Amino acid sequence: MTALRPARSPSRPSRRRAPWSLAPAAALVGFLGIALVAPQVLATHDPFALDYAAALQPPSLAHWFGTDESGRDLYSRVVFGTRESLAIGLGAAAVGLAGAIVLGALAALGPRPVAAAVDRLLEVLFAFPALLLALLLIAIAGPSALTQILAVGVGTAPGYARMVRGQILAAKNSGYVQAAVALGHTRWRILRAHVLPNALRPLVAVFALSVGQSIVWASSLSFLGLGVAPPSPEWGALLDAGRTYIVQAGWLVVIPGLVIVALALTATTLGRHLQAGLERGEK
Amino acid sequence: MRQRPRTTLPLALGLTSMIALSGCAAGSASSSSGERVEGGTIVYAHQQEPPCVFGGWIEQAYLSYQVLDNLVSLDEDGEVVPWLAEEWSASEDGLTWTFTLQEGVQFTDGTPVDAEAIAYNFDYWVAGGNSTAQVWLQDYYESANAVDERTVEIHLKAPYPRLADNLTQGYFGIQSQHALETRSDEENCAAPIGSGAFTVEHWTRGQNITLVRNDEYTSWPANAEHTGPAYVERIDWRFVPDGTTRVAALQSGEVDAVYDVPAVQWQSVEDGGFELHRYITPGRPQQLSFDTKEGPFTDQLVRQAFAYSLDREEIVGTIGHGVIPWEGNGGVSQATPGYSEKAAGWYSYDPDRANELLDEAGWTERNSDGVRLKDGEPLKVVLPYGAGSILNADGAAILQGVKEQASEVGFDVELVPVPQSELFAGAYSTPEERDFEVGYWTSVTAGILYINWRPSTEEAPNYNNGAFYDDPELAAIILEANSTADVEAQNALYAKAQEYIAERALAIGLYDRLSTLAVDPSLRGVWQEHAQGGPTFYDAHFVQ
Amino acid sequence: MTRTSSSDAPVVAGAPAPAAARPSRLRSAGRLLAGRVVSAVVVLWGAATVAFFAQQLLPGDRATVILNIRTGRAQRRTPEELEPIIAQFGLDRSVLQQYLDFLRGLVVGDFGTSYQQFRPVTAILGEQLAATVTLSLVAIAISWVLMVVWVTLTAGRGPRVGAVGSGVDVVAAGLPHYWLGIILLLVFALGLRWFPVMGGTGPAGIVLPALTLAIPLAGFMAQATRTEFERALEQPFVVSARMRGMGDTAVRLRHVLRHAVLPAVTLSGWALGATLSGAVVVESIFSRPGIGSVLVTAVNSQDLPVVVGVVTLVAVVYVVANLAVDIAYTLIDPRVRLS
Amino acid sequence: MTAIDTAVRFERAERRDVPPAPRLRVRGLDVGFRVDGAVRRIVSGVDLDLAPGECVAIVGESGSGKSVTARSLVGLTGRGAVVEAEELSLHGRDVRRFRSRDWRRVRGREVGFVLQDALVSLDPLRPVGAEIAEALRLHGVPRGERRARVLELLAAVGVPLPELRARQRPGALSGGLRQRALLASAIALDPDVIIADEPTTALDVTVQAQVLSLLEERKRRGASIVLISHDLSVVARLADRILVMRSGSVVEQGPSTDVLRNPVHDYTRALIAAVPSAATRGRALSPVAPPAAALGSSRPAPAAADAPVLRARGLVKRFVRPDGTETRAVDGVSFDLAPGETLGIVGESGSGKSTTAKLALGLEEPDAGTVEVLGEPWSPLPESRRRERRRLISVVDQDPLSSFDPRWNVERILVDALPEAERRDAARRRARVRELLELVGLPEAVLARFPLRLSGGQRQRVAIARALAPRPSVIVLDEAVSALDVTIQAQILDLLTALQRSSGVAYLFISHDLGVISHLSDRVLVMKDGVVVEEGTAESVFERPAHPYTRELVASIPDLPLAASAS
Repeated sequence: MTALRPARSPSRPSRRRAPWSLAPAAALVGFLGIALVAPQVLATHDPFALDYAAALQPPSLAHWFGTDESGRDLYSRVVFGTRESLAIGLGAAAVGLAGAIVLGALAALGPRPVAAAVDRLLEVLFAFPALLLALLLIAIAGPSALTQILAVGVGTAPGYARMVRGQILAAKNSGYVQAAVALGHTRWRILRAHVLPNALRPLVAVFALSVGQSIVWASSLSFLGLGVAPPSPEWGALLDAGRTYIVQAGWLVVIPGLVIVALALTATTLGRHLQAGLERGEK
Repeated sequence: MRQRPRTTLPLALGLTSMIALSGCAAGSASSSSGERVEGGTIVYAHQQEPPCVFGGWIEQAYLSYQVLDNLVSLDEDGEVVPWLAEEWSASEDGLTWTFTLQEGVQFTDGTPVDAEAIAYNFDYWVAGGNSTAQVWLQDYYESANAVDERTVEIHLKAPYPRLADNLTQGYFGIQSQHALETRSDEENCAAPIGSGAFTVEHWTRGQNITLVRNDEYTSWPANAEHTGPAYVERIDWRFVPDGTTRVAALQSGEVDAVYDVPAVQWQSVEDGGFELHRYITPGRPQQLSFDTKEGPFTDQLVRQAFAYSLDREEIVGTIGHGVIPWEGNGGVSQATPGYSEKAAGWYSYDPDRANELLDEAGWTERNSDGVRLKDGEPLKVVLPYGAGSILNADGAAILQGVKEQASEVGFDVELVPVPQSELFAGAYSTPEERDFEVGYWTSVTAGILYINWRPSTEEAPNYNNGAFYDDPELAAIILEANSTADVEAQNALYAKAQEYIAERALAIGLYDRLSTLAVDPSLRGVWQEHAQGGPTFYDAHFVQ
Repeated sequence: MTRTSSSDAPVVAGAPAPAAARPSRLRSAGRLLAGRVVSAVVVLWGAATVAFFAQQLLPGDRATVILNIRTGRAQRRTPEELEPIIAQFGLDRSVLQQYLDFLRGLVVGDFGTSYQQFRPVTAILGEQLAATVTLSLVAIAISWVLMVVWVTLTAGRGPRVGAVGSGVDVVAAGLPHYWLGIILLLVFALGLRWFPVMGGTGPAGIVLPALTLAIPLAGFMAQATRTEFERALEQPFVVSARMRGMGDTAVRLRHVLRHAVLPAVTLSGWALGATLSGAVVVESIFSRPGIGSVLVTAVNSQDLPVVVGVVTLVAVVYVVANLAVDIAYTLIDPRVRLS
Repeated sequence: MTAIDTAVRFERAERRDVPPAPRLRVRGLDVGFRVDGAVRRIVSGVDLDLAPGECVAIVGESGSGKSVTARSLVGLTGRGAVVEAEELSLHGRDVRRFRSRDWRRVRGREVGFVLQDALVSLDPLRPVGAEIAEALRLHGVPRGERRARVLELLAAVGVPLPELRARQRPGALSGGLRQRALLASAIALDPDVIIADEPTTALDVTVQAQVLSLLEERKRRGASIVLISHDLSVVARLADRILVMRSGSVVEQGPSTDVLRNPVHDYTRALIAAVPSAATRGRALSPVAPPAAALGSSRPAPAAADAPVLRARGLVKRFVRPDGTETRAVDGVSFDLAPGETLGIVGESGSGKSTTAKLALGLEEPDAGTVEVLGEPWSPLPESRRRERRRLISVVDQDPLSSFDPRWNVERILVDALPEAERRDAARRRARVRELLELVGLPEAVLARFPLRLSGGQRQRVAIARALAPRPSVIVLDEAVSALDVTIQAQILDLLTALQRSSGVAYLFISHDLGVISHLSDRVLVMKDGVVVEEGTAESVFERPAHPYTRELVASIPDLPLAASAS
């Protein structure tokens, strides 16, 4: 639910955060990278192969993350699930930010009536719980990875839109824009050269943040059974499936959950360091 | 400062094991002297909350069964025994049924349970008052009329010898005519007025319904264990969707009985010393009907190949942890009178046979993913299922097994979990949209076959015919069976119908739908009624 | 490097003598209030409208859906079957007509009748609202306590503590509700048996659900608060307070905290609305009644009047919450009263 | 730096009895900060004695370590600080052994501390009364007496209507009242040592004067004062002795008269020479000569007959306060700016001078009145028609950093300012950019750098270079040197003078600093509350001020002993 950020620009990380916090993140990113392009390299088993003899085995050397009710190797499923989970996360973040930029820009730069209208629209969307938007969308389009992307994207857009709006306005009223006006540059040129770049640049970091959040969101939809179709090993779906066995086979819930959290954290950490980097000026 | 271990994973796993332990610990239930305690409140955790107490869902049948009485009841041997009706008979031609009612029974609103009321209820059901009762009756029911205070006549269009058996289902609970006529839909929905052992006290939506004892109860079924009002004062009928939570609540003593124990927890609950009830619902099992109108399954060979490609026994055995029985018969479940072993055993796991059949059917090539091709077309079949509504988690897991095994011989099965909303919106209801229909339908007799296989016609479309198999020959067999008075002969005919279905692989069974109960040892006398397996609390009582 | 104040905008210069300012203050307060009301109405209308038309996009024939919901069986229907339903819900009216009637209903607070329960939507919501709002408020309260304590303890205490502090913030903020909820259930209800497994509405039952909502929220607010907190700690007024002989803790509590919580206040307003999204999940995990479960059921069974009802209700909550926030804000930071 | 008690460590501490005389006695004070492992030395070997009733001033530019020194005296050096001293004693007590509890008892009661700009030095969320009462509460003044004491104190520091003011928040008070309130909170318990860190910076001259006299009064009453400032002229009035600090160590110290009249150390000389004033007109303030390129071939000062490059007539600009009331920020301002001339606009905060600048630049539209540039209409005029003529008039404002796009390096910033033609042609572009750098005396190396990585002086030079880029006839400088250290300010002022001589550009120079104005301007406008109260040549305005307000202003200019200027 932490998908929506308030209208203020993302919080400044204390520049003192030691770089070691990046190490695990980087490691995980590397791992995910491989899982993304060549899951078979990392996987130890066929993620779909049934092995009823080996059902519900706890983590062991043979099955690092244990096995599920049909004896499928959870570790391999997690690895293969990376692609879909990340795809959804990235997709949703992209959709969300794209929408946010359009709305935010309109609200900040559009002609007065348009801006006012968009402002109101944002208010309205903001009053809409994101999950509700998602539920409606899924009810309309039926559950699927694509709907999930759209749902999460649409759900998170308003929050970011407000942020973008704030950023643009800040840039618009900045000293350097005034200086550019004083230099006699045209409105369009100032927009292109100063306002948009400066307003949108922080979004690089925000994007990273929002990927993490989007994955959490998407997985909660899967968890409500509104996600991708089985036997896809998308992480949220894994979690949902494992729920039945939580008492006998807790790892089916705990591990995918940890993976999701770990990913979300990685994204956040990276995002914040990106932010810090940007704020530290050009380097 | 010293480093502390930071790993969370072992911890988490440790927890689960710990829980398993504590689960057992709590299980070691109080050793009771067996002394009966008067009164008390039974806290019962059920799975799904219905929109109304009375209606066509099985949840509603279970619920209304506590509040409404039927004309007749079914005992453990499948015999129809008196309830509101003392005795009944069918005319020679089987077109007229006469029910004689008990003396002086009253609805809880004080109005008498008389022939008028009964007749009114029949009309009410057929008019849509209960969608399930409606489909059972509509094609046979002519009219009902009160002969006198205590005698009601039901007139049929065609003979239906097993009418009484059907009337034992919760869908046929008798309500007060006065209440139905004078009260609002809302009131009748939330608190129907019957003559049952309990009445609805309050419904906290999303949480529970409290039922309170009907102290003037006089109309207990003949197969009840005691007479007079119920022992317990109240039933707190909770709605707890998550199976794990239900069981945990039982183990921690928060509830006295729970419905639908997840198969995987069956053992630990049993070890916990809880009393387990397992009822295989008769009627249609959880089965796969093939789309015989469109797509690859129009070809019988392909249908048979699919059947041969599955080791259903293994899948169900593993996922069902030996609790859920596997079912080969696509027509009716093993608990149903007239069940055909032959039909059930028709297809055993035989991949080679499956491959031969597919080759024979012309699906000779295979693509890179091992999916069979016929003139370039891949052998792709769509299997939509009502996730969380028609199939529970176990069912979904079983379907994944089906997908995987079928893929061995070259089927590409696309599983589509369909949310209730879409189902209600009529998604995947046409031959073009799907290649399978999954689902069950509880019923006391094999008469369910008629509902599922009656041919669709212009004037009378049958949307319950999931295979879109409009075959007069099959219909003829079933119709004959329906109207055959002699049970032996009738069962033989029903069996013939099942084998007809099996031979042509119109539908294949997966597993039998269960109705399971787990009851705390301190609560005795809970039994599952024999028509649908719902919990019955009339005889229930606490013991010291 | 020092910076002169002489380039300040003239607006802030000078002290408005309150006597002179009062009438204008009233006037502007009036303007403010009017504006609030207008925007509130717009938000409500907008939310309800969005919901209404979103439904028009839902697949399937409305009448069929209603009938299927009521019979609990998903199948196609014959015109004869549908005819009464269409009549009952006036589904033969034009969309515009339906929309207008819908608006008319809204004005008089009538959201229509639930397809499923035959009851007025207002009754259904009224019944469930309390549970959810209590949950949300308790959750927000808890998250405030957690957040304030944690930040006050860890903010501005040097790199190491800071790293740990903000690290925890990030982790907490990143925890998905459904997972956290299950883990809490697993540990404290199933495992340690400290809390009932079935939440129910009792005080004991609310702890775990509230925590599930509170912990991520606390982490989220802590991130914002920590930044402000550390910023405030650097402010000269902190030094001058210390120079007066004030202890570190005292400064943190009496001066810094007040500045630091401002963003968190804004967040909580938003959170009250947002916790409902969380409630959907939490209520399903802890089998609690509430708007969340009503919503899911309604969406799942396309019980449209209920869906719209929930949406509008949430919008109301949102509006009210934000009003409350504005008030709280001006209480904490009187400077913003007029802006 | 965060206000955390410093862990006081001693290495070279040796037992030795201290004569009780001075209230504050410092020997060999070294302060360093731990920066990942290593300790970076900020202050080294500072000695200081503070006798009763004495005022010791520590003067230095930013980064000289004067504030750190001051804070070390009350144990608030900051996180990660390492303070070492042979001796550090307050009222004869060795404070090096102080625990934070001991410090708390001392602060406020024995030592009062005044910081700059009370807007941020008093908690903006709390009434000033509460802030003052807090000091009392902390040192055990019973609740009942506090209120009365607070009002007394406010009255004592000359705050009118104390009852009302006590209830207001810093934001609602004028700069002067604020600073007084801050002072009141510092002297609430009548400490006999007052440490004032830049107490008058960012204040208007008149307010500055008031604050200084308040301190003077405390001193008369026997308080000892440590006065920290970057501004010699401020110190001159109050200090008995002066320590001049540079990059962490004391370069010169002695009785103020000696230090000011015959400074020994070059740096001290530079500091003194750098202070602009009427007396320094036409003289280089900085020993560092402006770049040769800037000097160019000195042109004859243009005859006043020339048509004005910039003409304003009856400018009016209204603002609506958030509470709906309307104020006239600029009310009927008119002026002419001749080619090659410098017109100074002086006034205090809120006098409307910055708004006047914006109107002149056409960045704000006047509600009434007109602006002409080179005799042609300029404002009001649609921006589209103004655009192509904007190259005629450019701007340098106070905070160059915010006026640079942070994503752009110096080269891009300058190129962006070039006229279309020059921008297009690569060769000319390169030539012109190099030329500009030379004009403002910057090495080519800076081209690749980003504003954030430049020093304050360099930034201001870049800003000037950008202003020069389109070869304007007028440059509007709005507080262009106010944020700079004195020596840097001196260099920039010299540069401006040189550039004007060589290029004949006219300056509209806006500042609150009368010293700067009187140093640079040919003619001066004095503004108050949006109105021009006095106008005339620098000489006439500063030597024979007519308007009472001007007189007040001139009177409150803190002046150095004239002897200093005769070198």
